[in-house]
Amino acid sequence: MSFDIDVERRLGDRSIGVRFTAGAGLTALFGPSGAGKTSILNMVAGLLKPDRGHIRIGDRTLFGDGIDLPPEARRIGYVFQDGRLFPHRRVRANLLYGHHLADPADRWMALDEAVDFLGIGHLLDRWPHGLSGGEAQRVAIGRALLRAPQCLLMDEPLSSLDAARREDIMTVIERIRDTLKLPILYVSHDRAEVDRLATQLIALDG
Amino acid sequence: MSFDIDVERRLGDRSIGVRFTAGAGLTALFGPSGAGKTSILNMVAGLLKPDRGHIRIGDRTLFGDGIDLPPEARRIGYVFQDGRLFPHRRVRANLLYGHHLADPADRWMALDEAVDFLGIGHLLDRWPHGLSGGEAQRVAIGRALLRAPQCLLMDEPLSSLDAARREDIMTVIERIRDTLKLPILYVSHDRAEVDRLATQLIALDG
Amino acid sequence: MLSSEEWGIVALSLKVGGVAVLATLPIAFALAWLLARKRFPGRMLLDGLVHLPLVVPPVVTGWLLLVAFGPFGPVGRWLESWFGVSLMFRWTGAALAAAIMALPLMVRAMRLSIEAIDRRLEGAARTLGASAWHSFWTISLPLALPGVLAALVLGFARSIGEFGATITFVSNIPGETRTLPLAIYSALQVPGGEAMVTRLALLSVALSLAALVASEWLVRRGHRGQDRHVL
Amino acid sequence: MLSSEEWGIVALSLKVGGVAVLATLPIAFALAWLLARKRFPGRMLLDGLVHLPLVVPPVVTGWLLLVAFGPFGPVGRWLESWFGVSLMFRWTGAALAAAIMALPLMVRAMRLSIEAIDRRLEGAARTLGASAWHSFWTISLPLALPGVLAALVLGFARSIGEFGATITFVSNIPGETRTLPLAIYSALQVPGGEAMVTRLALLSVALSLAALVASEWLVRRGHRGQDRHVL
Amino acid sequence: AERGPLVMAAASLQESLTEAADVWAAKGHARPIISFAASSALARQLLAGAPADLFLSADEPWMDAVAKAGLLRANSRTTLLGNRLVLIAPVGSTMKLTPARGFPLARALGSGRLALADPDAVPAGKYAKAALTALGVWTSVASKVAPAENVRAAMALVERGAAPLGIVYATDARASRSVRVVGTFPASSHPPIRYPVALLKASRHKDAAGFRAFLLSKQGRAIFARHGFSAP
Ligand SMILES: Nc1ncnc2c1ncn2[C@@H]1O[C@H](COP(=O)(O)OP(=O)(O)OP(=O)(O)O)[C@@H](O)[C@H]1O
Ligand SMILES: Nc1ncnc2c1ncn2[C@@H]1O[C@H](COP(=O)(O)OP(=O)(O)OP(=O)(O)O)[C@@H](O)[C@H]1O
Ligand SMILES: [Mg+2]
Ligand SMILES: [Mg+2]
Repeated sequence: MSFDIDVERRLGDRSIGVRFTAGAGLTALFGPSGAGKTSILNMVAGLLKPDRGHIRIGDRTLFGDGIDLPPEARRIGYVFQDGRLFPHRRVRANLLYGHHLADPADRWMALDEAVDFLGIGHLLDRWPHGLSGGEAQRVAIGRALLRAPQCLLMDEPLSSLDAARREDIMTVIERIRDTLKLPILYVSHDRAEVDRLATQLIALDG
Repeated sequence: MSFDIDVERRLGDRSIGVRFTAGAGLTALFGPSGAGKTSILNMVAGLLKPDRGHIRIGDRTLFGDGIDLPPEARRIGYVFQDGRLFPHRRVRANLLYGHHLADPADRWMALDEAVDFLGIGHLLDRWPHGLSGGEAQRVAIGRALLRAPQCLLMDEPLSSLDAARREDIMTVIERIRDTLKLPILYVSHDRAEVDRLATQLIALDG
Repeated sequence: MLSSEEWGIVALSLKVGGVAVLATLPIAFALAWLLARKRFPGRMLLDGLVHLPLVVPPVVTGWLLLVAFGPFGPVGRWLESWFGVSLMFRWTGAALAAAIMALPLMVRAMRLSIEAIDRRLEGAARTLGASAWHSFWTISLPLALPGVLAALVLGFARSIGEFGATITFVSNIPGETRTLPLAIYSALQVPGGEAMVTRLALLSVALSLAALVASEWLVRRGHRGQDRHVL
Repeated sequence: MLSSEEWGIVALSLKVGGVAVLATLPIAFALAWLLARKRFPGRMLLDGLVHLPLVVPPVVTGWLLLVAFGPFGPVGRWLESWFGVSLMFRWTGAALAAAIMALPLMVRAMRLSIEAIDRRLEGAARTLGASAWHSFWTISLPLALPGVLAALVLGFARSIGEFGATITFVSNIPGETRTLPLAIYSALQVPGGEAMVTRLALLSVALSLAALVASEWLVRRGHRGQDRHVL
Repeated sequence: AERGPLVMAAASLQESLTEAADVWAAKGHARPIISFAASSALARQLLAGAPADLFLSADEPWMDAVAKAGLLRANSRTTLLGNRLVLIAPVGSTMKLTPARGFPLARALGSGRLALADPDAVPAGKYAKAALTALGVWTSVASKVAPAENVRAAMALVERGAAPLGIVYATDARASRSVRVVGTFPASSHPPIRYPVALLKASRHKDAAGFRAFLLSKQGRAIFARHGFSAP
């Protein structure tokens, strides 16, 4: 069992909540716009504090039972719905930000490899400002993977990519899921994407 | 003939260029990430100045032959790839920003109608901050349509919406295309979307 | 609590500070905009000029004002003959001195905010039919509001505290140019005047605290739930 | 071009201004951070305190410094008995006066920039493994750089121009506390001293222009092609 | 109410002149409007054409400068007051020292400083420097001087213990409870301390000459004497 999540949180005048356990592999969060998918990822990442509940991944408790690990201790790689690149660092420095912070023994992907399948080699010396939508998205994926996470959160990571690039990246995600056996929480509106990648599907309603 | 576009522009160390004429209806721009789709929309909208060339829509010249209309005179409704909502105005004020500026005689959609098919009635009094990705995207679509444009530019407008909402909006786009006969320039990576909406397809390569 | 003379001094300080800041605000904003947005020859020079009142000791600024705006000065003579206006010994002169001393602070604060504006939002406004001018009023200016408010607070505080340029330029005339700092100076000249000094100093502190609270309230009112960063 | 006495005055002004600004910078940043980010009881009070040196006339500030740091003052007595240090009549005292006068300007500038930071970027850094501290140094601080640079420029200019508090606190001692504005003041007191005043005033203008140019250069170096707004 | 004449007066006259104005007003005249500032600042304002009626300077050179610019009414300049210089110490000090030729001022100061108004610029400081020079001790204390912005600031340095000794006007020392007069300088040791008064050419106010005459009258002089000023 990789995810054991039971959280609730008020946002404005509505309440976002979900409760599920999922086995190994990729768990897809599915639901209409505004259902609370991003909020749930934020809670798992430690960026939004649940009002109550618990978050466990594998045998680690990230939240609940008096525990509330800070984001940096959760060892999570998060691909945000918006790129959220650091505007004051070049693409290379963005990619390596988390990589340098990780224990070398934990790293499971090298810069070259990420740059290669993401096709961003020509962007390494560019500033984030001026990247196209899909370019920024690919850099954001690379940055999350290179951080040597033990769990991935991906919020519509492929939404603005063309079919060929999408295929390349899905292959890598499959490899991460099957070879490295990292638990992945994945948000997407694309039925085909979800059908291909998901081991398990959690439906949220708005 | 609704679009007659022939532009070229240097960006950093590459050159973006396209040349096409298209008949009435919806013209889809197709191409890999970084091919220059957004840049072309920006040039048509008047936000990026081409180094040379011309832009004509219907019988109006927007650029070229010594003409360079400012964006506000181009009467274009632009749905940006990122939401680009005004953070200091509530959702309602965002939606009505262009509406109030348009000549009442030119308006072809009312606030109620837009709010209705976009399903954003419950968001009208919210600030953009705190909207979910899809919610912001829908507000951005509404804002562009309510501005009473005579031509639409849409940059992946449906990328983070669920299937049901996507269907609703596509129906409206079809209506705009067929009933109002507005020329539309449309960017998308989704094959199904393009197949359904596009009257014509322009391929760009990166 | 306050004597009527003290009330008079407070009222005068408020008038001088208020007029100085409000009259300077548009000029300072225009300068901030120029410096933040435009590249033109002489930009560094303008930037330097704007900073001058900060660097040059206030008495020198006051002296320069006196030389320029005094009855024998070029500007003063011109004002006198064309408009019959003289700033000498008048509260308007005190406001001018305060305005000039506050200018650099106000320009910097607004410039910082203008530079932080996401210019793509202005582009979005243009595609929605807004002229450059309309987009300025509805988008750029509201987004620069934190800087404008900071400029108001800094400028008002500086004006309320202005001493050296004022006494040098328009002297220390009760009811006309004797603002709080000048009254404090007068009290300081009297041996054993510490009690009076303390009293007047506390008064100026109270004034500026009131301005601070008002500005914080404005900020909060303007911000209700919004945030500058969206998607 | 400059007499050796004038060189000495310039060097002293640079030392006093430089030390004042650099020593104040971390304190001012901490205050700006507190005021921008934290909500705590007494926040408005702290905000008011920070603004005080702007509102209270400089001579009063100087007088308060004398009361506190003089040999009879509580802080002065403590410094003397524990460290054998006295600020009286020393350039360090001049730097203290300059620092206090520059503080409000520096805090405001940095606070504006801190408030403009997109905090979600800090969240992103945390998910990438950065501690709050590391994220501060690598994300927040660099993003607040425009404010830090503005604070340096404003603070330095204000320090270079500081007069009232300095002369009241540490008097006007050649080679020790006679900075440019004090030298200008002395010249102004003498009938016919205008030539000397002009000369020295131009010198301070030159100094602050140099600081401006340096800061603009730093900004440009830091900004090469980047922009604060990304997707 | 009718406006009184505009009087530009040296800041050190604040208390005495205010009282004189009150008495004058009590006689049924419009109360004069008095601007107190440093003589230098006031003189510069007059030189720049400021329209005032009466000028009371704390020293002669600034009055001379105004006179040279042709701004004074003929024959209206006269000396209003005199003052004395005193050596002061903090009130708790037990220092005994009489200013006289060659008196051991440097030794008394030890490592401390002597608080003065700026001896190169401010009148009180210039008088002090002249006195110390005449008494033959200036060279021995010149490097120990703490030049302040004005007399009051110099006195504040002594009041707060920053300087063990200072030289100020007798009128200042007399009014402060935190300092003790150690000794008075011989009148012969420095040029006479004189406060000149003059009407300005630009004066239009009918009361200006009258107020000047009142200040110089027996009643006027008595007020100044009460505040410690001496006759010129
Ligand atoms: N600060 C807030 N105040 C009020 N409502 C909020 C706030 N933050 C989020 N919400 C609301 O919470 C709901 C969940 O948002 P969330 O971003 O998690 O949705 P989502 O499922 O990711 O949607 P999408 O697919 O559109 O990205 C939305 O309706 C959003 O408007
Ligand atoms: N200021 C700039 N400097 C250098 N290169 C730039 C600049 N602005 C844009 N580019 C490059 O121009 C190319 C076209 O960008 P554009 O945003 O038009 O792509 P796009 O086709 O919209 O891609 P996507 O589908 O990823 O959004 C990209 O490779 C981008 O990196
Ligand atoms: Mg979302
Ligand atoms: Mg694009």
